[in-house]
Amino acid sequence: MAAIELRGLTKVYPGGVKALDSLDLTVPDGEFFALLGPSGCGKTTLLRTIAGLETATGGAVVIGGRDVTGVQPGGRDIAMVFQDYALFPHMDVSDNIAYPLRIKKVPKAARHAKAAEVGARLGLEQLMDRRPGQLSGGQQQRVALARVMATQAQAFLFDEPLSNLDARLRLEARTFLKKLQRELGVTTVFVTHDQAEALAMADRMAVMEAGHIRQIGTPAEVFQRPANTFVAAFIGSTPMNLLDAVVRGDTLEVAGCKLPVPASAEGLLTEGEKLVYGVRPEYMTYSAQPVDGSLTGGVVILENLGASHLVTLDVAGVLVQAVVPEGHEPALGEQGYAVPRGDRALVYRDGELVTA
Amino acid sequence: MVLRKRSVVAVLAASALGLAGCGQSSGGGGGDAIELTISQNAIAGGKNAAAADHIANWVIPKFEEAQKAKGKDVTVKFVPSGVDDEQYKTKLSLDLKSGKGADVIDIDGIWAGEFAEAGYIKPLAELVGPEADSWDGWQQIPEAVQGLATFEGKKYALPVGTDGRVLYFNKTLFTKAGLPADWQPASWQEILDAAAKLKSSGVPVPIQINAGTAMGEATTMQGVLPLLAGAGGEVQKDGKWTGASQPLKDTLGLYQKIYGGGLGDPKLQQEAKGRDKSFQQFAEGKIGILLEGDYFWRGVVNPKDGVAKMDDRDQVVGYAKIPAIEPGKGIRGQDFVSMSGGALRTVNPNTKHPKEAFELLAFTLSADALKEETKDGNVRITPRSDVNKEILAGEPLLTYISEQVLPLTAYRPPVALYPQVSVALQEATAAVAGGTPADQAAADYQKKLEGLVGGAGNIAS
Amino acid sequence: MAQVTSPPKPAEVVSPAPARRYSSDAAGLGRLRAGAFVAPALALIAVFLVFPALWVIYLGLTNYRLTGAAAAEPQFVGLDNFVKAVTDPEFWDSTWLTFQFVLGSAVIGQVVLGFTLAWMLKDRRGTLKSVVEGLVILAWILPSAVVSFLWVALLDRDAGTLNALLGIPGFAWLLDHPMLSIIIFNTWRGTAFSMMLYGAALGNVPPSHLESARLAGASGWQQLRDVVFPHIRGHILTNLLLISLWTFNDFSPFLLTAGGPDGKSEVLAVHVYKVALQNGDLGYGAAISTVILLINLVVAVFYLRLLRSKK
Amino acid sequence: MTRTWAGRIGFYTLIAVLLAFFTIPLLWLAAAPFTSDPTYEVRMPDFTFENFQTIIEHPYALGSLVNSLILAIGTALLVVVLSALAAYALSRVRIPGRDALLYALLLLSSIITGTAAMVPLFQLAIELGLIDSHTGLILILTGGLLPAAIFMIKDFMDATPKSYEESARVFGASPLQIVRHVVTPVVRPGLATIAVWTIANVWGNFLMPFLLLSDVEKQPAAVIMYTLYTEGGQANLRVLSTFGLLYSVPVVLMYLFVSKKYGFRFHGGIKR
Repeated sequence: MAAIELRGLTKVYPGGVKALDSLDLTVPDGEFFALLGPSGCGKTTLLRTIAGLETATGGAVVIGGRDVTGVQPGGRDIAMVFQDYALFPHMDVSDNIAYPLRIKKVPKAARHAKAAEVGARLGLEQLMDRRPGQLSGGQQQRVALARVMATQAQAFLFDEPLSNLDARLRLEARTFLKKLQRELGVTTVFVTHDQAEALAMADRMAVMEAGHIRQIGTPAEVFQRPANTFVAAFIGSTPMNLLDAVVRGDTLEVAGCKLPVPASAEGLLTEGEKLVYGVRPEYMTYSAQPVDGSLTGGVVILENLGASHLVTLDVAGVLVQAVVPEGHEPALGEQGYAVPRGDRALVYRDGELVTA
Repeated sequence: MVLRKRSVVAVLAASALGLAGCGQSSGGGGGDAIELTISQNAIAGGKNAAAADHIANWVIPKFEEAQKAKGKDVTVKFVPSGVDDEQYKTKLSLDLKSGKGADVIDIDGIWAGEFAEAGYIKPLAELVGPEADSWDGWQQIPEAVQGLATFEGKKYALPVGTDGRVLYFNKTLFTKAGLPADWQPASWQEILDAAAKLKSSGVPVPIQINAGTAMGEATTMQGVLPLLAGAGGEVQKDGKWTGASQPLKDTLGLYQKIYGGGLGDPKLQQEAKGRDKSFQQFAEGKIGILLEGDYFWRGVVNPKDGVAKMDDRDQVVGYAKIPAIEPGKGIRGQDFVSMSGGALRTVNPNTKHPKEAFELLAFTLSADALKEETKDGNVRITPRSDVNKEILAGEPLLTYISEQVLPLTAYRPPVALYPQVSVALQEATAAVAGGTPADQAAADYQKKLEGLVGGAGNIAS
Repeated sequence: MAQVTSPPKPAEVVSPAPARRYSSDAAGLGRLRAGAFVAPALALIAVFLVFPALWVIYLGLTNYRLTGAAAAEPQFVGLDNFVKAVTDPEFWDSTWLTFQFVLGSAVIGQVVLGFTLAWMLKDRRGTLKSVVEGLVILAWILPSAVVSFLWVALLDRDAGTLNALLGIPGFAWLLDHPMLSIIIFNTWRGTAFSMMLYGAALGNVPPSHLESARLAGASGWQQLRDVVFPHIRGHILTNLLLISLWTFNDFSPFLLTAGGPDGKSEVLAVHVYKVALQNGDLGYGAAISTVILLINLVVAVFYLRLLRSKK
Repeated sequence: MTRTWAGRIGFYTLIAVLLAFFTIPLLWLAAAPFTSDPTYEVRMPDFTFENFQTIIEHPYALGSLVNSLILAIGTALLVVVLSALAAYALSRVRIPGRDALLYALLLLSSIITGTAAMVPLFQLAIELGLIDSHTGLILILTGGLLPAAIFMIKDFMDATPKSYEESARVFGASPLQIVRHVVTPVVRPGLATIAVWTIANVWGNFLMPFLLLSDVEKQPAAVIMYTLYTEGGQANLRVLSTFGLLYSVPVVLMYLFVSKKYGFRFHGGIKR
């Protein structure tokens, strides 16, 4: 019973800056939920307001069915991992993990036993009497997680839990974190600015911009059907092609090419309307031979993505990108034909997805 | 005045809360038991240790005993101290101002004026009653010494002792330079001649007369004032201060001859610890002639416990009276001059038991107490002639001072302004030692003096 | 508005809790508790610092003396003491000497030497570090009454250690170069504080920042300027402020030169000592103390401008 | 290669010069007490212990060291605790005019350490009944030292990441618990610095103990040191050097204790 529910949550800083603008959000019990957005979008403020480290200017925070808006952080039955982990530098790992229990007046022996147990679960047995300063970034992260686990709180809040790790470690930690959350089944909200991280780990996610939530959904939904051009541009390791389009009968004219109206927008467009046509490079079929309904242009850039290549075509002065599988990459300068997948192409009107 | 109001409150608070501490007598109420305190700038194991021991080990038990014999229960506590005179004076002033302080206190004779003006001390007759003036000891104290304790015609204290200044010289160096071992110059020129001979015989510092501000009052007492007296001048006479008069110019002129002519070491005069060094150098046979008080003999080159011991003091160190500039040209037409100071002991006006406190005070200056105090090598010149006669017998220098010098001596004016004038005099000597012409330095002094004493009207032309 | 593409489960029943306001500072202190934390210190400061300090300022407006008639009946004299001070060349000489003293021994001597030591010893451990630190701190914690003897012995004209080492017997450091002597003395005496403060402050500079600067090929000086300095700006400000203030009020040169020769090393603190304690002129001494306070105020504002403006 | 070599030579040369600078003045204190007839010259001592004998037999010398300890430790405790609490609150809670107030107090503290303040402090002590008591002196000394201490400690507090406290707070720690468990240990080097600074200040202070304590049995070593001069104000180097050494030892020991126990360095190492 530890769903997190936010109702009309508003945070205005003393200077008048509106960090959160009347947010509504519900994170069901046991969900791994990501708050994603560029820096300054209010995602960290939102997390800190849930934690109680910031007081809400308006609205309510409800955790596990209890309105905790006016409750001190310590009374909300939550636990938090900070971006810098906030491990106490003067305590060894064991004391750090046991600290929440010390506050709860758990006897020394009992809390150290608990610390040892949690530590062992996270592979920290050998490090229990080290100081945080003697640990690697990954080890520090695991200590911070162990400390949170030791609290047995109703909900966990992670603030950029992976940002202090180097790239290699980050991938490992991602998998580890997801597995751990699954096993513990504790409602967890985490903040990240890295869309790949959010997509990889979250059950559901909210994409934020300037104090507003721009889209809430599962990673698949957010990736496949970005609700607006902001989300469309923000999500995805290769940016979505967002191309100006004009409705011409039952086709769209994009960069001088004629493309069929995507399935999602059929019957919703008006003749001559100016729109934005969006399709992810991953959802393009590339061909070296002329194909109908393709975006056609010369290959100007080739980028190796490992198992695939990102091809950039110059289509009448507009750059269009497509992902080409291994073994099919074209040569620079040759003519290419990229066909958007009709069921994945999207149309945006005034920045918002055109959909039934 | 807020200031005054505060101090009144302070006094009230202190007495109301019974927090007068050890500084004030606190017994009295109801019973017969009386508690007295006596303080001096003396402390066992430190400054003036012998005096402190004397009070603690002799005066207190004997006095308590004597009181008991009279049927009075009196206990006395000694409050030691052992700091710079200036710091002692500061503390004492603050205590007295706040209605605190020991019942019997010691002050330097030169402070009498300013303390009296501030109301810190009171005429003894007023405070204690007629027995203060009828104290039998007065008959034994010479008029001049009594003057130390007198301010505006009233006796504020009992004198504790006095001293005198002479020229010390190193007989070994004198012999080497072909000078007599029983040297007694009759004029300043003879001093300069002797110094010149010492110089040519290779003495590093032929003569040292204190100058400059670093030495503080030592410059005035062991330098300017004896010379000024020798030139026929006094720093203050009949209420008027001496400005850039001829005697002052002559005095500064002598400094110029000594320090400008390479007869003295001007650097020694400027060093913060210069006086200590001059003592050490005299003891090491590097200084030919040194103008100092009897303390130099007793406390510095004393072979027993001096700070710059000279094992052969009695053989090597000679002494001579300070001559006037020329015979008969000194103050009062004297051939020889000196300066003296001395401490005073008095009853704290804040005391609850003025009569008993005076008894204690008088007891410390009884013949017996003084004889006891000056035993075992602690001889000094006491205020009492009867005692001096006895105790100085084996002390050639002190006898010499007591018999030959004290009749010639002069005292500083006991007025509040004196310490500041003294600093101005020190600055004048510093300027001369540093190369300023004597007349210029005298003119500068006059200017400064006008600022201090409130205009040229208070300066004798 | 947010577009919810995947509706969550319906909301649970919520028990309404009164929205109590609470503090949002890091530790959840709140003004009230913060006040309680500050109160004991402020109370002591109010009684034993502010009150007597204001009293001193008031004394500066009187002709109060330790002894004499003015001790019994002090008069309010308005700004007379201040007029006397600013028209007294001795006061200005003393002020000028104090500036030399503060600039030479505190701002240049202690700060530079203290920072250099902290920087040199930053990444070191072991005996060398303990020995150097220990000696520097020894100079700082020894009582000034003892230290003054050490320096008189060091700089003595005839038997001094320094002259013996340099082979220049008779060189009168304290007489011919009194300011230089007390500046070097005070540098020796006070460097430890700056060293410790900077040492602690440097420990606060994230090593990763330094490493990345080093990787970027920054020279030692560039590292200092671009990485270290921004991190310890606050400490530098505090350090400069405190040691300037302390040096302004430092009385220990008196123990070495007694302000001499001829007032050539009579810094303001010594001047006040002479005026207030030796001459007993407490009113005038208090007035000079007030002037020192004003000078310190100007210096503090200058430092604040210098170091805060770049934020 | 050559550059690092040059760097090393430069480093050790500089260290050697600095070591000499800080060591040479101390030689006198090491030699004079063991010399039977010390002067200002640093000489090979004849290793006499007579001077120590004199000091040990001195009626007030050893007692004064105990008094110094009481005053120094008492003041240091009070200054550290009060300044830490105040600095923490001031660092974490925005109070209007906070900085101006701190600067004003700091400036006023300079006036109070000057000679001119002796009369107000003396009369204040009398009025409050604090004369002739160690407690009173400790309170007065603390009042004078607090602003600078708050100032210094506040810097350390400001430099401490808030996430430590927030983290503890989310776990339910109360503000006092946060101060005790987290803040104090993290700024411990700063607190140690303040403690040593306070001790050194009190240890050397002459004027205030002298004025406020009349009873010689209560006076600290700084005052007793001044009594070891002669009637004419001459330094008795035999006892002065020896007492100076004994007078220095406790403060050095206190420094070593504090630095060993609490360290002057941050634990460091957390990459931020």
